[in-house]
Amino acid sequence: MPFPPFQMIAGVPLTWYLTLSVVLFALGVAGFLFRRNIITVFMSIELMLNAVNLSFIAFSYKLKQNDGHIFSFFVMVVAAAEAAVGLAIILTVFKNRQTLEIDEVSSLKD
Amino acid sequence: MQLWLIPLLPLAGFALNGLFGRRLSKAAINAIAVGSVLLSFLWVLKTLNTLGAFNGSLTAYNEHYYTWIQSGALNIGVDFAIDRLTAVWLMIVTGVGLLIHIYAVGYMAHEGGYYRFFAYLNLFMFFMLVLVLGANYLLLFVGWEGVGLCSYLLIGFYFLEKFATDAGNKAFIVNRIGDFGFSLAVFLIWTHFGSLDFGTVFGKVQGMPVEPNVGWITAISLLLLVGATGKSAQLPLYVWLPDAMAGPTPVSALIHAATMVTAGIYMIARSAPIFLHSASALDIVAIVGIATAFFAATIGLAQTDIKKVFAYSTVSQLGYMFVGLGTGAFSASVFHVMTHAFFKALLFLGAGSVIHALSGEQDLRRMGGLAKKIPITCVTLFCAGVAIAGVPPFSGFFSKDAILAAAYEHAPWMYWLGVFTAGMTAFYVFRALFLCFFGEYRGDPHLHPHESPPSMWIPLAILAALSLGGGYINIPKFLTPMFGEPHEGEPWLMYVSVAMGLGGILIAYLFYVVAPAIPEGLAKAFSGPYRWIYNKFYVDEFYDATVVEPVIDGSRELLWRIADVRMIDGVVNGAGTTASAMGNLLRRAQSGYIRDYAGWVVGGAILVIAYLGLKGGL
Amino acid sequence: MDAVLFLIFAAIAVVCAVNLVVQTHPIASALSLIGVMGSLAGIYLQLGGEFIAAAQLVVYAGAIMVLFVFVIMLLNEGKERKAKRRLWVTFAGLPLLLVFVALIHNLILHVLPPSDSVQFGAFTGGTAGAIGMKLFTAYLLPFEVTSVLILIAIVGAIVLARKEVD
Amino acid sequence: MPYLILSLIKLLIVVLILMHTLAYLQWVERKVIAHVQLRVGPRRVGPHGLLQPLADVIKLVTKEGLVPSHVNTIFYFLAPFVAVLFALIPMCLIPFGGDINVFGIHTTLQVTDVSIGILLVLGLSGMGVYGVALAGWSSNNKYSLLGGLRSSAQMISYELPMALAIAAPLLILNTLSFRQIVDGQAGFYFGFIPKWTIFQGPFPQIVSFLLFMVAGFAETNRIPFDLPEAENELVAGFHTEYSSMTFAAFFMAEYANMITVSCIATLLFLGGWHPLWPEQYGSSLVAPLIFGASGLVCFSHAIRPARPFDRITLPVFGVLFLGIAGLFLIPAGQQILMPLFWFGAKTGTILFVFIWVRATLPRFRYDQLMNFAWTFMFPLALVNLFVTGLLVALS
Repeated sequence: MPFPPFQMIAGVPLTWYLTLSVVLFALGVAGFLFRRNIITVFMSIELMLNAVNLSFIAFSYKLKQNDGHIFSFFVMVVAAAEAAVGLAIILTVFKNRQTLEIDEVSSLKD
Repeated sequence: MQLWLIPLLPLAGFALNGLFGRRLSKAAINAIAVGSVLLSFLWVLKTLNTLGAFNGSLTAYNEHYYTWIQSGALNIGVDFAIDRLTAVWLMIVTGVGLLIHIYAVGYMAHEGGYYRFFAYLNLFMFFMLVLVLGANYLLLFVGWEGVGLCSYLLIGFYFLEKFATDAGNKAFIVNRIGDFGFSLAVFLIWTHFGSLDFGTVFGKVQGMPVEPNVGWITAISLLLLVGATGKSAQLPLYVWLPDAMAGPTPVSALIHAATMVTAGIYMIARSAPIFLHSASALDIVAIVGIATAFFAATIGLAQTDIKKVFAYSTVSQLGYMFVGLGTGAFSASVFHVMTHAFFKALLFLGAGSVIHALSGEQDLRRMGGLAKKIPITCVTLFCAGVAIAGVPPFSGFFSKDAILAAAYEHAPWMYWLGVFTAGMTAFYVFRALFLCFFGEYRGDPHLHPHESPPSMWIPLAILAALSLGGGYINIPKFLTPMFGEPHEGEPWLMYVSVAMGLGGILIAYLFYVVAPAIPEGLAKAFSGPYRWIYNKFYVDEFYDATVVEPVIDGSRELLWRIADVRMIDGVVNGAGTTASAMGNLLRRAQSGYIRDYAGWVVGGAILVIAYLGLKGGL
Repeated sequence: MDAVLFLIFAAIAVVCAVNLVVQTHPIASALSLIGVMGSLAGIYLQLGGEFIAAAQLVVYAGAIMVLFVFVIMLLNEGKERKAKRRLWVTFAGLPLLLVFVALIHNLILHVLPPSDSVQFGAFTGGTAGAIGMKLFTAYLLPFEVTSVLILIAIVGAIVLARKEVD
Repeated sequence: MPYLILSLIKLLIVVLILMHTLAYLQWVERKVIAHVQLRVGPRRVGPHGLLQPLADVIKLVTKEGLVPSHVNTIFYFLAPFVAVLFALIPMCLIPFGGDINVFGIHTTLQVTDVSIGILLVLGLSGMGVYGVALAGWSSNNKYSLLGGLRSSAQMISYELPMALAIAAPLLILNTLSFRQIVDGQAGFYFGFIPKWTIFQGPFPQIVSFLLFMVAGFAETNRIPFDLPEAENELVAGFHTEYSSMTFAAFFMAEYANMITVSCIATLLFLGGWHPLWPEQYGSSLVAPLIFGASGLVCFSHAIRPARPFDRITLPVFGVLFLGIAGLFLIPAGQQILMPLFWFGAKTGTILFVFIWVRATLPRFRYDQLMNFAWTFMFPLALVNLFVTGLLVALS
């Protein structure tokens, strides 16, 4: 997309925000795929959630309705709950296996 | 008017006794059980009084509580209605029910599962009242099934004896056949009248012409009749009733003599407008009735178990009522329902009192000479006897006479058969009474019969009074607004039937008091027919051979061995094996590394987005 | 001005996110994630979501990430070792992700007209008052349900993390 | 853009004042504790040790900052920065007074007024924990690590009661902006009881004020909640490995947090810059009286000085005080200074309470600390919030 010079546009094109959210989301996915530390993987999930939140906010700006804000608020709440449980799980996993290597924890296979 | 109180009170009694009865004292249980029924009886009196039933100015009254089912055109409300028919039944059910509850307090005093018994009894009252009060066929059906359930529970009350549980099952299963017919009838009514409310349905029927030959209305009527034969123990479904005597005697009196078995009569009388629109159906009702009456009476001749005798007499009396219905004399048969409720309840309660006195002995051949030992029971039982024998001016005379008159108008042969049956009735009832009270005692010498406690003989006395004087409660006149004027028969009919009744009594006296040798001689002389009659014409065996065995074998061989094992299990196991086989193939893809799965997910997401994008014309 | 602010925040966010992915030490990743969140809060403010921005700071950066950092310190499990296997994920994944970004970016450009743009203060629906009003009228049930969810999460976390008493 | 320049000027002023307050707060603390413990405290550097802070600063700056070899360098240096950063930022959001007109410029005594100020302050102060936690973790030392863990756990735990305690008065005042919060507490009941939230109907917020104060002590790692730096258990907790400026940074952060908490308490519960009693009872005369009196005290001391150079210094201070008193008397000065005076007075009182408590109370045990937060304060705060909400809804 050609960047129009600032004086030409009033404000920032909405598409930039969405693109930013896409990039962040992709980076989150990348973290999920490439990192092997459970905690890092977990944090990449949080990153994805944040990216989605951003797109929520951006769209609710476009639609001039604050429902998007409320959705992202709920996302935060769920993320909090998820963090609590997830970290507890990670603690137990570490307690039982003395490792955070996600590839060591492959008992899904069998 | 709070009609709902009438059934709800016994239900409350059931709830209390059923839930906490185990912990309550007998006095408390009695108070709850009898009290609830008493209250609902009083409430019935108050309601009927305010509705003006007692000065004859009762008009139909309806209460709507809430809409139970509302789907599309189907709209079924919980409505209770009172009209003259209902009024009669309410009086019978609550009144006789109350007496029998009081009686049961004495009778069951020494039984186990005391609270269970009374809880069931109250539950029965609830369902019976719902049945009677319900203002549409579905509520009627609810009550119908409910009383069936209670009858099952109470027949199998002594569930430790196998015969009791068997009898319960038999009653339940046989009734299923009738209920099947009934439910079909309800469906048909819905499909053809678009409603189940009595008012609407009958309103629509009025507009229709009387069906000359078989049509929808006839079909509906006949299906209703099937239901009625099931509940009211008519041919060919009467077989459960005699066995139902396995239950405690108050149960036999309340459920299997006075109230529940008359539900069929109620249902047909309630559906009178429908039946009146199908001549053939009415004929069939009448024929079923008369056949049952005669058939059961013949069986009754040779029974030796006192309760069995009365059971068959019940069947045969119900047959009379059907004759009344079939010949269009609805009011007469309702009248007979009432009188029958009085004297048959009295017979059973009296028999119960006798059995109580002999501590469990039911065989007539081991009784005798009890008149001195238990005078009150004896007297009351004879009151019932004369009532059922149709001796004027006692209650049975009026109602039976009305029915027979209607039968004569309809078809003379029915009249003659009915009269003959009346004679037989008189004969076997008095046979039982003479065997029981006259002659000398043939039972176990060690046991000393004793008179029952007042809680038992007071209800007996009341019922005796009712069965003597009940004929003067002019039910037909009361029901005139619903079923039209009761038609008077010629006097000679009356004389004939009375003569037959008295004749039956005389023969019984001759056979079993004067010359006890004669019946044995007869039994020997006609040993073949006697054995037939004694074994109830082998009907049960016949049903076993034709229906029960095939069903059992069929379900074992076909349904179990083939259908269930081969097909269903085959399908299920097949599904399982196929699934595991597929899984074995697919597990290659399951590396167990979360990140692989994530990769798959991402790939899929990308594909979806690409597809959507291209579709969106990207 | 808006554009400059946005670019600053976006730059911080992207750099931090990249850092999150490339850093081998979880605590570095955690801090960079906090950076992302902070800058996102700024961007929310720009988009008129002042309440969400505050919530982002309080809930995400202030609470959730503290929890993360706390756990990381608790386990104190050093750097990640070099990958032994499963390299194909990396090789297949990167191009896939690029495709992904390109696709969605095109989709966005395709759907949204480049004309509509964001001015600070053009949308005032994001005040605490407005959000609260909607949250407790239209979204009351979801709100209550989330509270139940949190309760369940708390219980679950306690059950999972408690010491086995035996 | 005048707005930008104006904000910059304000920022500069705030920073200057804040820095000096930090420095002298520490002097005050030492003095107060000394007097509580029947000592005299610092008095070598300058009269009554008034120049002590300066000396300390010089000492800290000139000291050699040594970095242990085993630390994780980046985070080791990042930590104090983060701590100071998130301790100072909230200051930009805190108003010190109402609107003023100086040289024809109409402005507010606040760097910037945000409509969600209180929330932002809460969030930013919540970020402060990272400094401590990072410091503890990065200095690769079990005591520090324990300190860091403790402080992060403690801060998370005490943020909940704090937030709840803050929420209650907000329910009454029905706003999130500091300015409106303070405006909501203007006026008096029956003409003399100030409408501060701790007195204001429908439900005086005394409980939540106390809760807030206790939580504030915990948030700032002050005694009796200074577990993260419990000398006798953890050497010095998270800043064991820090020295010279980095150490000073943590020190500053802690004091800045104290000031922030006191300011918020003042704004939220004590009616900000609104006077203690109404004007017509001469509330505006308090400041000049105090300053004048202290000026006179200086002069009286100057008559019989303890040390030779006091003959010069004390009169100087006397003149200074009298001058300030005079400033308070001219209307223009009064209009600017009165709010500042009241605000400062209230904040100062709370700060004094901080120090007083430190001089008085012993330290909690860690489990007691946690239990106190979760089993006492949290439920109490919930109940308080509930009651407040109920009463607000009813009235």
